[in-house]
Amino acid sequence: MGGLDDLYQQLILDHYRNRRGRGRLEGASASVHENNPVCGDECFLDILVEDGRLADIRADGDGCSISQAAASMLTEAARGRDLDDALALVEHFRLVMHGDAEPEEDLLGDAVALEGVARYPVRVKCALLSWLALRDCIAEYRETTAMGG
Amino acid sequence: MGGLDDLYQQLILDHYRNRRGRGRLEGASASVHENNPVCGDECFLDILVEDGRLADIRADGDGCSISQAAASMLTEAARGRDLDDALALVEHFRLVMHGDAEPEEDLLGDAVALEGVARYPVRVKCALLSWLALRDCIAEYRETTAMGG
Amino acid sequence: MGNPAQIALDSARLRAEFPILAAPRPDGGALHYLDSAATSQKPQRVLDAMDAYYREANANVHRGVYHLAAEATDRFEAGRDAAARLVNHPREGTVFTKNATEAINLVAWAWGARELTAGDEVVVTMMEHHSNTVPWQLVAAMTGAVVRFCPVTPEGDIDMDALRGMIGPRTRMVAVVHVSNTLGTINPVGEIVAMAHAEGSLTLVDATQSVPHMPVDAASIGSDFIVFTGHKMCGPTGIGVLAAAPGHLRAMEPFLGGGEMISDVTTDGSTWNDIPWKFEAGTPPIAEAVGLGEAVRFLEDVGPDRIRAHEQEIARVMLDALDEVPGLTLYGPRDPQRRGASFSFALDGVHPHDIGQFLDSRGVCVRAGHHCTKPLMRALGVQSTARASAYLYTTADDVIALRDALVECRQWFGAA
Amino acid sequence: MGNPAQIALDSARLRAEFPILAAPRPDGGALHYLDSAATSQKPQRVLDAMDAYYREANANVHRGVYHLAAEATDRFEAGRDAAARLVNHPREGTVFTKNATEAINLVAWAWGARELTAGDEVVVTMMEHHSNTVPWQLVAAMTGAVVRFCPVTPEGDIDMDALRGMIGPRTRMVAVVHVSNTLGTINPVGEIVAMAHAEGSLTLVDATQSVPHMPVDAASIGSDFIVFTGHKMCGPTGIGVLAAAPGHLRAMEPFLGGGEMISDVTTDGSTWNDIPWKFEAGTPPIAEAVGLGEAVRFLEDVGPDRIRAHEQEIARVMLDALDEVPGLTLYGPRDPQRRGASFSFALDGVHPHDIGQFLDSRGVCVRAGHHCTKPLMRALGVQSTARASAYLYTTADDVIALRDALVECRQWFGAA
Ligand SMILES: Cc1ncc(COP(=O)(O)O)c(C=O)c1O
Ligand SMILES: Cc1ncc(COP(=O)(O)O)c(C=O)c1O
Repeated sequence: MGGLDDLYQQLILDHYRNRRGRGRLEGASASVHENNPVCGDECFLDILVEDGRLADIRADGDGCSISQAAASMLTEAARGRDLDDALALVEHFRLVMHGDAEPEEDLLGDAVALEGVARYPVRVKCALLSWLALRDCIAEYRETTAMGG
Repeated sequence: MGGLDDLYQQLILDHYRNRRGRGRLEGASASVHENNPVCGDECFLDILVEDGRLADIRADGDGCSISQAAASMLTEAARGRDLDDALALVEHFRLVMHGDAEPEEDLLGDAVALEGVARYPVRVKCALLSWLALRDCIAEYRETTAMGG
Repeated sequence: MGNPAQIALDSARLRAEFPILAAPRPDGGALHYLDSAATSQKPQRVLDAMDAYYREANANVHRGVYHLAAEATDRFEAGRDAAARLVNHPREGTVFTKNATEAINLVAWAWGARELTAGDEVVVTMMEHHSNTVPWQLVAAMTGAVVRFCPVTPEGDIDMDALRGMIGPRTRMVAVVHVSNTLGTINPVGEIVAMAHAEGSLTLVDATQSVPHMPVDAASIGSDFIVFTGHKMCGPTGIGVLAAAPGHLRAMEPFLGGGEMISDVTTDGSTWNDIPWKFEAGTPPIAEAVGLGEAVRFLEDVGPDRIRAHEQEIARVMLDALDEVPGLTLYGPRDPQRRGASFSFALDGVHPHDIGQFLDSRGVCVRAGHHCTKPLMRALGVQSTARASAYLYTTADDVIALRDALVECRQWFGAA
Repeated sequence: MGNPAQIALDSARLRAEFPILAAPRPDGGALHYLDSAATSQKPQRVLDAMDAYYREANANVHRGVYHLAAEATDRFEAGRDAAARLVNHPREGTVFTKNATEAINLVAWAWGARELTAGDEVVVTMMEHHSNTVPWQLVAAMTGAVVRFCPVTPEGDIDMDALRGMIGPRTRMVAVVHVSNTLGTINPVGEIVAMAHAEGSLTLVDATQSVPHMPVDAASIGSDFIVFTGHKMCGPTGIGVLAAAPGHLRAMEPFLGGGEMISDVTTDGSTWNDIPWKFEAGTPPIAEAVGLGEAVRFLEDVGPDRIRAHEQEIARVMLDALDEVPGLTLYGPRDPQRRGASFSFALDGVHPHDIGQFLDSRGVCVRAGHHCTKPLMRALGVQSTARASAYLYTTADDVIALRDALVECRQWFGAA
């Protein structure tokens, strides 16, 4: 079984079966919709920003176990962070997925279990879909507030 | 040396060095200008038709020994023939060049020496340039006279 | 499970000719390669033919007087003869491209971009591969033409009544896939071509998934354009074929410009070479044509009709096997007579990506995704499917391994 | 004749890596292959890399979750990394095409057909290969743009004063060859690019004959587009490269439409994949990219600067040798510093075709014809030339064999 257990750690299957932070957010500060051209998986990401922090974050859309678990873990890891912190978190996760950084459990929380995905290049896109959506969503938020201000 | 002697028979080199039927024809009944896209060689062919016969035929233009010798031999073999005869001659020569017929010396005259060219596909185009120009020239002649009549 | 002895081909013996299938896998098991709709494996003789070309006869074609160049040209053009012969098409109408996609783009750009005008219609179906959709959308955007999509029935067939209603005086092109790479449906292309011609429209048949798998007779289909691709028919990557009516090729302006395709070039303009070379600009895929020629000879030796019979038998085995997997939904026709070798399915509660990943751990290679048919995915109401696809080297063993792995997969992901 | 010992490479040893050069010819003699400007020979390691790909890792790329598909994708994309690295260009700006010709057509169609308007000017030179002339003529015919030809001096250089006078506010594109395949001239492309950019024009550099033979630094040339081709640089047929400024690729609409190059396809329209894949429609030349990658590693191991030094040495030997042939006229620069490895010439009283044929009987392969540069032929006042072209495996022996055969050839045809 080897590689398979390594990829699909129990924690991943658990987040897949019981997704946290799922759904859409009424009155979101910013939203994005992204998709993975390889498989067609979609991610809708909404954030609520209060006092420069992610007061709430929700991810919706269907996808494989890796993309769903990653989205679930993202909402847990990112909620409550200030925006720069959240971007640093995303960047750290991105580096881990590309094998360019060692995962820091303090930062990633359960998402540390996704470490094994780095060895499956095609699946890296699945894991990153929602995380990069957060990056884009924060950029979107900053652009619209900058224009508004 | 083998193949080379076979291709460049003495008769060919002789026609190459002393071209017969070279030049242009004042008051030609029809003319064509064709070229070989492979090497850029050109052939200007003029015919004078009298009483349904090739009263005169001239080929001009530069080219390799094979194309020049073939043009020279063509003018000798075709001059005096009636148009259908001339077309049959061209067709016979075409078949010989493609290895689809045995050369008939009665018909071809000196051009029988070109037989060896059939084994050099790239050179077949050189040998055929002026001969196919005659075919086109006769077609051209018939078209214009049909329209005139 | 069906009796392997009934199968028309000795696939187990044929597998020995494919080094990647004959070699033991790192984990000791066999490779159950069920992704031939994406690309086929290659028999050793095809690799040998290309190798021999490079080692014995490599030179640029068409222009050299030395013997090496003549030999290279002979082997290259023999590849064209073989491709033309396989589909019963004249060689001067047989153009080499880099893949089937380029062949369709050639028609879209060389014909469509110049001939289509605002309001003209190009009709495709909802089950087309993106390669037979996007080129038409691109030229439509440039010309003001409209691309219309014919719906697909719930059974996975082209809705022929709808199609009949769509093809009319404004239709300039009907572009349709012969065998669906996703559903496996075999479409009545002869009938569709006749329907289009009756309205004065041109036709293009995407035979990418039929030519490798069954006898295809271009003359009897009668389409203006037919395309297929080397790498799905035991040949190499880097080569595709456009089989076009020679008259169209003569009348059309060229697509790609450059070396080989010209008769004369001056600063004022250029004139074109004879067909098919008029549509082959630059150094062609020489070794690839040699490889494709050998692939055709291989297919001829095996026999396209026997390949078809074998795949119908595999289809029977496959349909039975998939029926035995709990929670599996098959898309596309259920009748082996009416389908090719691609089987798309969903497994309740398991995402196709996860199916693909799990099956890989059992030595079973299937594809997961939209199979370059996103409009079809939307019509089916799914984002992606898993797809198992067979070929002449597929055995009942492969199908059994697939079935067993699917059953196990559903358990592993603990589907409700 | 120059001293072979001074030559920077041990070409005799390198030849052993090329099976076609190492094998004895049917007549027992050596193969004096002097047609590398048409296509190069291939070292065994390039053939092995492609063979290994097909035997170990063949699958379609980018879309498969199974390990075979991941392995295929890795090897394919490693080919891109290698091609990008060789010319010092970012990988996302490195697009695979089927040959250099398609790469130029990609720019002509995707950019030119959409952006050029009546009266816009595309400037090329009189020494361009047809592949850098005809695509511009084709899009000019569609858009009303004008193609202008910069003259070449009697010495075989671009007339830089004339060029300066031609590039102006109407110029939208300056497309120029880096090293002439016919004359061997090395053109000052950096200077030309700067000149064009100063007038707001884009540039395309045809580096087909430079990349195989010398260090080429795309960053320092600074051209918007650079093209080269696999089969002339020890790689396979069926693959070429467009190295484009990533910003342009992002801004441009796609060329070929189909699988791989999309992000989403709906019946209303489509969106595009990231670069470089946005410009790679359909199954790419996978094995060919693997072969090209290995060819690049081979060239890196030999060293592009050492190849250049070797070819300068061969040029010295060649120029001396050709001087010894009575009645021979050389076209193009005489200074080895300013020329590449192609030598075009005429032999008084003997047609180039006859030269090529005669030389072949002596085991010497040269090209005879217009070398896809008909406008240049007209400018030189000839219909065709004979051309000998060298590469890293060319030895002084090859050059001596050429000289001797030329002398004999002239006698044989009894030139006056
Ligand atoms: C200068 C130059 N440009 C472009 C090309 C075209 O290359 P390809 O035939 O590989 O497209 C060639 C070679 O034929 C060439 O020598
Ligand atoms: C039905 C169909 N059409 C077209 C294509 C495109 O073929 P290629 O990728 O070789 O261009 C494919 C395969 O990907 C296909 O399955």
